[in-house]
Amino acid sequence: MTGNNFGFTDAPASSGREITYLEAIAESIAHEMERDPNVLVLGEDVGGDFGGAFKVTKGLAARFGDDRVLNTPIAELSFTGMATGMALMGLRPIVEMQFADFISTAFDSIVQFAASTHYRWGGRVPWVVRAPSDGGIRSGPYHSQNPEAWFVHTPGLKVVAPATPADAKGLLAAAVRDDNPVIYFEAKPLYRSIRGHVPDGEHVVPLGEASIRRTGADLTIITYGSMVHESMAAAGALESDGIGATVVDLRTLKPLDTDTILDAAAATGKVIVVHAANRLAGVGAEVAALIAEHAFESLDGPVVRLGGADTPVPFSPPLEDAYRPNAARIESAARRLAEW
Amino acid sequence: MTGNNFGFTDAPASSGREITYLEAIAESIAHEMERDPNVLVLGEDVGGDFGGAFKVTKGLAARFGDDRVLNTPIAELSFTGMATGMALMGLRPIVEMQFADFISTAFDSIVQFAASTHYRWGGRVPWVVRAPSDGGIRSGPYHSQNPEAWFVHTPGLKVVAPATPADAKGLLAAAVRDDNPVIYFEAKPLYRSIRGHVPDGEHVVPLGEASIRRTGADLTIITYGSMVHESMAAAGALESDGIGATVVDLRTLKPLDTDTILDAAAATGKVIVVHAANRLAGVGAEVAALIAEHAFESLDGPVVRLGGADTPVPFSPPLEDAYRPNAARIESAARRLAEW
Amino acid sequence: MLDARLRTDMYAWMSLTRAFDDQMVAMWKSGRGLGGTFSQRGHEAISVGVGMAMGPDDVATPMHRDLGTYLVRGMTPERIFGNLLGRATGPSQGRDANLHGLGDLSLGIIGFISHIPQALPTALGVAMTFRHRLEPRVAVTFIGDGGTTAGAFHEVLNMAAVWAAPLVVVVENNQYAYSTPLNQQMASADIVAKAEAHGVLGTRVDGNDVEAVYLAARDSIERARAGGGPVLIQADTMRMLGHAIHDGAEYVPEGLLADWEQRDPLRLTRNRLVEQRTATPEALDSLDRAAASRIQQAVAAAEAAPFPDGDSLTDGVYA
Amino acid sequence: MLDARLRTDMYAWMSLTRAFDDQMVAMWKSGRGLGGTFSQRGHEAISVGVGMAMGPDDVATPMHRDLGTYLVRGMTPERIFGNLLGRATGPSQGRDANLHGLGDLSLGIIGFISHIPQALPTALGVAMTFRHRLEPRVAVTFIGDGGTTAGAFHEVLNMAAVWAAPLVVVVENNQYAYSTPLNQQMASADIVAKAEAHGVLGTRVDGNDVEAVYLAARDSIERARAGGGPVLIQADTMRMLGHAIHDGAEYVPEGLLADWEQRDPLRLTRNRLVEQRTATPEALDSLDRAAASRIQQAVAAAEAAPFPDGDSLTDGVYA
Ligand SMILES: Cc1ncc(C[n+]2csc(CCOP(=O)(O)OP(=O)(O)O)c2C)c(N)n1
Ligand SMILES: Cc1ncc(C[n+]2csc(CCOP(=O)(O)OP(=O)(O)O)c2C)c(N)n1
Ligand SMILES: [Mg+2]
Ligand SMILES: [Mg+2]
Repeated sequence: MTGNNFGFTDAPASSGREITYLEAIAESIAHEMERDPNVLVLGEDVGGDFGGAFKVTKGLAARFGDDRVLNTPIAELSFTGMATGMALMGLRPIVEMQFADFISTAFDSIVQFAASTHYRWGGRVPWVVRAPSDGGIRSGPYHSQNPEAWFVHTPGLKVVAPATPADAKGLLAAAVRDDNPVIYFEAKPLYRSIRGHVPDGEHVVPLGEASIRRTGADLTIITYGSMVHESMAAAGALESDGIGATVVDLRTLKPLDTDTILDAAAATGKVIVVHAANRLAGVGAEVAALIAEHAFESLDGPVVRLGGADTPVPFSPPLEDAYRPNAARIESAARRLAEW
Repeated sequence: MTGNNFGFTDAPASSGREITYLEAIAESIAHEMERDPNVLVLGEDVGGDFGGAFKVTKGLAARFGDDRVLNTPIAELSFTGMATGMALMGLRPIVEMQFADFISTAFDSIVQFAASTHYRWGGRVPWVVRAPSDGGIRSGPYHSQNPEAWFVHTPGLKVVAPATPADAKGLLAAAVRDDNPVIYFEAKPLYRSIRGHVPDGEHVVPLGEASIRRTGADLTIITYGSMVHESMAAAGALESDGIGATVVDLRTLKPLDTDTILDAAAATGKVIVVHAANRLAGVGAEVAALIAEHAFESLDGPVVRLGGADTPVPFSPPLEDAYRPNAARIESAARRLAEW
Repeated sequence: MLDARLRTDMYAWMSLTRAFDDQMVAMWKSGRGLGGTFSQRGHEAISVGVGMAMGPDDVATPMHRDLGTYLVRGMTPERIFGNLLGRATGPSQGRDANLHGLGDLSLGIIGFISHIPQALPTALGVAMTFRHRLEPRVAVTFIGDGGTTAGAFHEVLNMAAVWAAPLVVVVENNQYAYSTPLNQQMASADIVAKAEAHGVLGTRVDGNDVEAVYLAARDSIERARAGGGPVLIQADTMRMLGHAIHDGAEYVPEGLLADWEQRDPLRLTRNRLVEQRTATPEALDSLDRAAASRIQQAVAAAEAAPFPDGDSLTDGVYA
Repeated sequence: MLDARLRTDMYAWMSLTRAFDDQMVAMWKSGRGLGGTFSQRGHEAISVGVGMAMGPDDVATPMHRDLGTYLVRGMTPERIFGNLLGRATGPSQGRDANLHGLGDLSLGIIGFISHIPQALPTALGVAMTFRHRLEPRVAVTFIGDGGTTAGAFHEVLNMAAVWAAPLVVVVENNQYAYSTPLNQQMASADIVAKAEAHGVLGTRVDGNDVEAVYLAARDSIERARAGGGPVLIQADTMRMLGHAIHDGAEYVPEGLLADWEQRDPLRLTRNRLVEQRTATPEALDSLDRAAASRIQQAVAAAEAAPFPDGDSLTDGVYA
C-alpha cells in the first residue's frame, strides 16, 4: 500500500496489483456483473460514457449494455424501491447514491420495506446500496455525511464500510452475493488517496468479520472506514513511545463482529472507539456499550469514544478540521488512556 | 396516578386533576394555541370533527378554526417541509404523524433541512413533530415503532419522550416554545392506560432535564417512555426483596441530561438502561457508553442494556411479548446485577 | 359479451370476498379479532375484476382493500385469516398484522407495505425485471386516492413512462383517505390527467362494475404485456364502512353512502346476471351459501391453528 | 413596453451575475477556490428576471443556479464570495458550502438545501404563512428540470392547489440534470401540463429572454398575491457549462451548445436594447465594466476576510 500509507497490507504483495480504493470498487462491480447476469447497476448518472459522479461505473455501460447500467431520474425513494422489486424477482441490483447524504431521500424504501420484507413474509431482497460517504475534503454539510448509524439501528439490514482497496473489492463481492439488503459505505476521501494490493479475479471478504490491523498490548483502537488510516498512523506514533496499540477494523458494522470486539477489548483492557460520524448515538456507542456490558471485568480504564461533533459537517477548513477526529487526536486520547 | 399506577406522581395531588396521558397532550396543545396565535396544528385527519387517528386534536378545529387545524393530504415529506417553511416565517406548527412509523417518510425534511438550518444560516425552525410511537398493543411492524435513535444521532434536533401525563403536558409546552425542531414521541400504550395529576393552566417542563422517579442505593435503572412504568414496577418488586433501585426517567433524549445520568450511575455503581426501541445502536447505547466513559471509576458492574430485539416489531402476541422488555425482565436483570 | 362462466365466476369471487369481509367485520366487532383490520366493502369489483384479468405469471402488489385479488390468485381464506389472527399459518407467520405481509411469490403476490405508496416502486421493479428479461409478464399495482397525493406515485409514473415498463397502476378512488374527503386531498380528482401528463396512458372505469373493471384491466395488461408501456386505471368506488374496524366514519354524509349502496358491486352484478339470464337467483344464492360456508371453514381452521412460538422471535430476519 | 430604466437595470444585473460567474469559474479552475461550485451561465435571465419581478416583502427559495436572484435581492457579492471561500463573512459563516446556505430572511431569502427538491415544501410553508396571516406576499421557489422528477415536486403542487397558496414555482429547464438529458429524465417535457393536472396554472416562457421571464413572473406573482392561487412557470434554457466546476460536460453535444450560445441571455438583451435604442453599446459596455470591477472588489474583500475560528464549531447548532 502506498500513498496515504500506514504500512499495512490486506493481501500479500504477490497476489495482486496495487490499485486505488476506487478502482477496487469498480473492478468488483465489473467482476460481479461478469459472473452473474442478474447483477445490474442503477442510479443517477451512472450510465453512458459518464459513469457517475465519481466515475465508479465508467465503462460499464459500454461493456455490459445500457440495460444493465441504468440512468435514473432524481427519485431516490422510488428507484431504490424499484431495486427492491427487482431483487424480489431475483435480480441483484447495485444502487448508487450519488452521495451518501442523499440516502435519507430513499429512507422509507430502505428501512421500512427492504429491511423488513424477509422477516415479514419471506421475500428476499438481495440488493446493495452504494453510498459514497465521509468528509474531510471541504464538501460541506450535504456532501460529507456518515449516516451509517441510522441503518445499524434498523433491523434487517447489513452495513459494511471498507477501509482498504482489498476490502473494498472483497466486501462488495460479498454484499452483492448476500441475499439481504446491504448498505455499502464508501469513504470518498480514500477513493484516490489510498492504493493497495488487491487480488486479481475472485476475492470475497465475508460479511461480519472484523480485521485486526495490528496488535499491541496496551490498548485497542476500534474503528472503520477512513479512521482506520488515522488510527494506524496514531498507533505508529504511539509505538515509537513504547505504547502498543491493537487496531481493529470493523469492516462490517451490521452484523457486528462482537467476538473480535470483545476479545480485543479484553486483551488490552483499554479501548478507544473512533469514527468520523457524529459520535452521539453513533455506531461507536454500540461498540462501547457492548464492551461495557460484556467485557466489563477486563476493563482497566474508561471506554473512550472519538467521533464527529454533534453538528452538521461544516465546510470551512478550520471548522471541518475541528469537527473531525484525526491521528493526532487519537494519539493524544490514547496517551491519556495509556496513563490511566 | 391511578390505572397502570406504580405509585409515583409528577405533581402534588392538590395542584391539578387526574387526567389521562392523551388528555394531557390534548390539553397542552389547546393551551399553547390559546396562548400564542402562531401555534397551529397540521397533519393527516387532524382537522374537522374527526380530530386525528387517536383523537388527540378532537375539538381543536371547532375551537380555533380550520385555518389553525389543517388536514393534509398523505404527503409527510412535504407537509413536514411545509411546517419548516412556516416555522422560518415565525409560525409554530405542531405536526402530527399519524403513527411514528411514518416519520421515515418525512425523514429528509427533518434530518436534512429542519435540523441543519439554524447552523447553516441562522434560520429558526420552531416546530414540533408529534409521533405516536411504541407497541405492546398488537399493532404489528408498521404501527409500533420507536424510531427515536435516528433523531438523537442527528445534529440540530431535540427529542423528548414523556412517560407521565404531567410531563406529557409540560414537555409539549416546552417543545412548542422552543426555537428549534423538536420531535415529541408519545407512547401510544400510555394514551388511555395512564392517569395522573396534571397542573391546570400553565405547566412547562424544561427540555433537557431528566427526572429521578425514585431512589435506591443498589442500582440505577435509566429509562424513558412506557418503560418507566415497567421499571417502576420492577423497582417495587425489588424493594420487597431489599434491593434498592433508583429510576431515572430521561424525559428528554436530546439533549441528554448527562449530569443526572452520570450522578445516578456513580451513586449506585450499577446501571441498567432500558427502552422499548431496538436495543442495538439505540439511545441506550449512548447512555451506556457515556457511563462507561465518564463514570467508569464508579462502576461496580457491567452496564446492562435491555431493549427490543433486532427484528421488526412482530404482531402476534407470543412474538411481541418476546420482543419487548417488561417489568419481569427488568427485575431479573436487576437481580443478576445486584448480585454482581 | 364476456363468457357466461367467466361472468359467474366473477360473482363467485366477489361473493367469497364479501363473505370473508362480513365474517371478519363481525368477528372483530365482537372482540374475536386481534389488532385492527380493514373492511373491503365497496372494493370487491376492483380487487376481483383486476385479479381475474391478470395472467398466472403476472405479479400483483395489492393494497389493504384488495382481498379479492389475494383470493383470486389462490391465497386461501385459511391463510389470510391465519394472518389476521396472528397464527403461525399465515403467510407472515404471525409477524405482520392484518392485511399486511400477505406475500407469496409462488402466487405472484408481494406482501403489502403500510407506508403509502411504497408498493408502487416495488411494482415498477417487478415490471423492470420482466422488461429486462424480455418476459411477457406484467406487474399490477394498487393505490388509493389518498396514495396518489404522495410523491412516489408520480416518481413511479414518470419512470415507468421513460422506460415503457410493463406496469399497470390501479387507482382505487373510494372518495376518502381515512377521514379526509377527496376535495381536501386534491384540487383535481382527474387522476387520468395526472398519468397522461407523465406520458402514461390513463383510463377511467366504474369501480363498482366488475365487468367494466375486468375489461379495462385486461386491455391494460395486454397492452403492457405487448410492450405498449404503462397504463393507469382510475376505478371510482366508495368505501362503504369506516377506514378501519374501529372507525365509525361519522364524517361520511349518510346520503352519500345510501346513494352508493344502490350501486353495491355485488348487487349490480347479481342484477345484471339475472336480467341477462346468465344465472338464476337460486344459482347465485347457492354461490353465496358456498362462499359463506367456505369462510366458516377457514375461520375454524385459522382459529384452531397455533400461534408462533416466542422463541422463534429472531428467526427469519435475514435470508 | 417596459420602462427603459427597468430594462437597462435587467441588463445590469445580468451583467453583474455574468461577471461574478466568469470570475468564480476562473478562480476555481486556477485553484483559487475552495471545494466545488456551480456555474450560472445560461441562467442569468431567469434568476434576474424573476428576482426583479418579486416584491420587497416576497420571499424566495433560490436553487443553485439563481445567483442573480440573490444579487437582485441585495445579497452582496462580498458575502456570496465569502460563503464560497469558507469565510466567516458569508451568510453561513463558513458552515455551508458554495451556493448552499445563502439564507438571509431580512432579504427575503431562504438558504438553499441540497436535497432536491426540499426548497419546494419550504416555499409552500412560507406561502401558507402569508395566507394564514392574510398578508399580500408571495413565496417564489425555483427548481430544475431534474427536480421535477422527484416526488415532492408533485406533493407541493397538489397541496398548493388544494389550499390556493400564494406560491410561484419557477422550473428552470436547462435540458440536463447533471449528465442526464431530458429524454432520460421524463417521457414528457411539458411540465406545464403536469402542473395543470394538479389544478395549478402553468405557463411556459423563453428562459433566455429576461423581459419575457420578468413579465411571466410579474403576472404570476400578482395573480398569486391577489389570491388567485399557485402558478408554475416553465422557463426553458440551456446549462452552458458543466454541472459543477469539475464537470467538463463531454456528454453534451457540441452543436447543442453552439445553438444555444447564439441565444445567450446577455447577448439577446444587449442586442435588443441597442436595436430598440434603449441603450447605446457604450452605455452597456460601461455597465459591464462596472460589474467586473464590482466583482473584483468583492473578491478582494472576501479573500481578505477571516476564516471562522475552529473553536466556534459547535456554536449555533441550536437557536
Ligand atoms: C406514508 C403513510 N402515511 C400515513 C399512513 C396511514 N394511513 C393508512 S391508510 C390511510 C388512508 C389511505 O387512503 P387511500 O390511499 O385513499 O386508501 P383507502 O384507505 O381509502 O382505501 C392512511 C393515512 C400510511 N399508511 N402511510
Ligand atoms: C435528492 C438529491 N439527489 C441527488 C442530488 C445530486 N444533484 C445535485 S444537482 C443534481 C442535478 C440537478 O438537475 P436539475 O434539477 O435539472 O438542476 P440543474 O443542476 O440542471 O440546474 C443532482 C443529481 C441532490 N442534490 N439531491
Ligand atoms: Mg381512499
Ligand atoms: Mg437541469
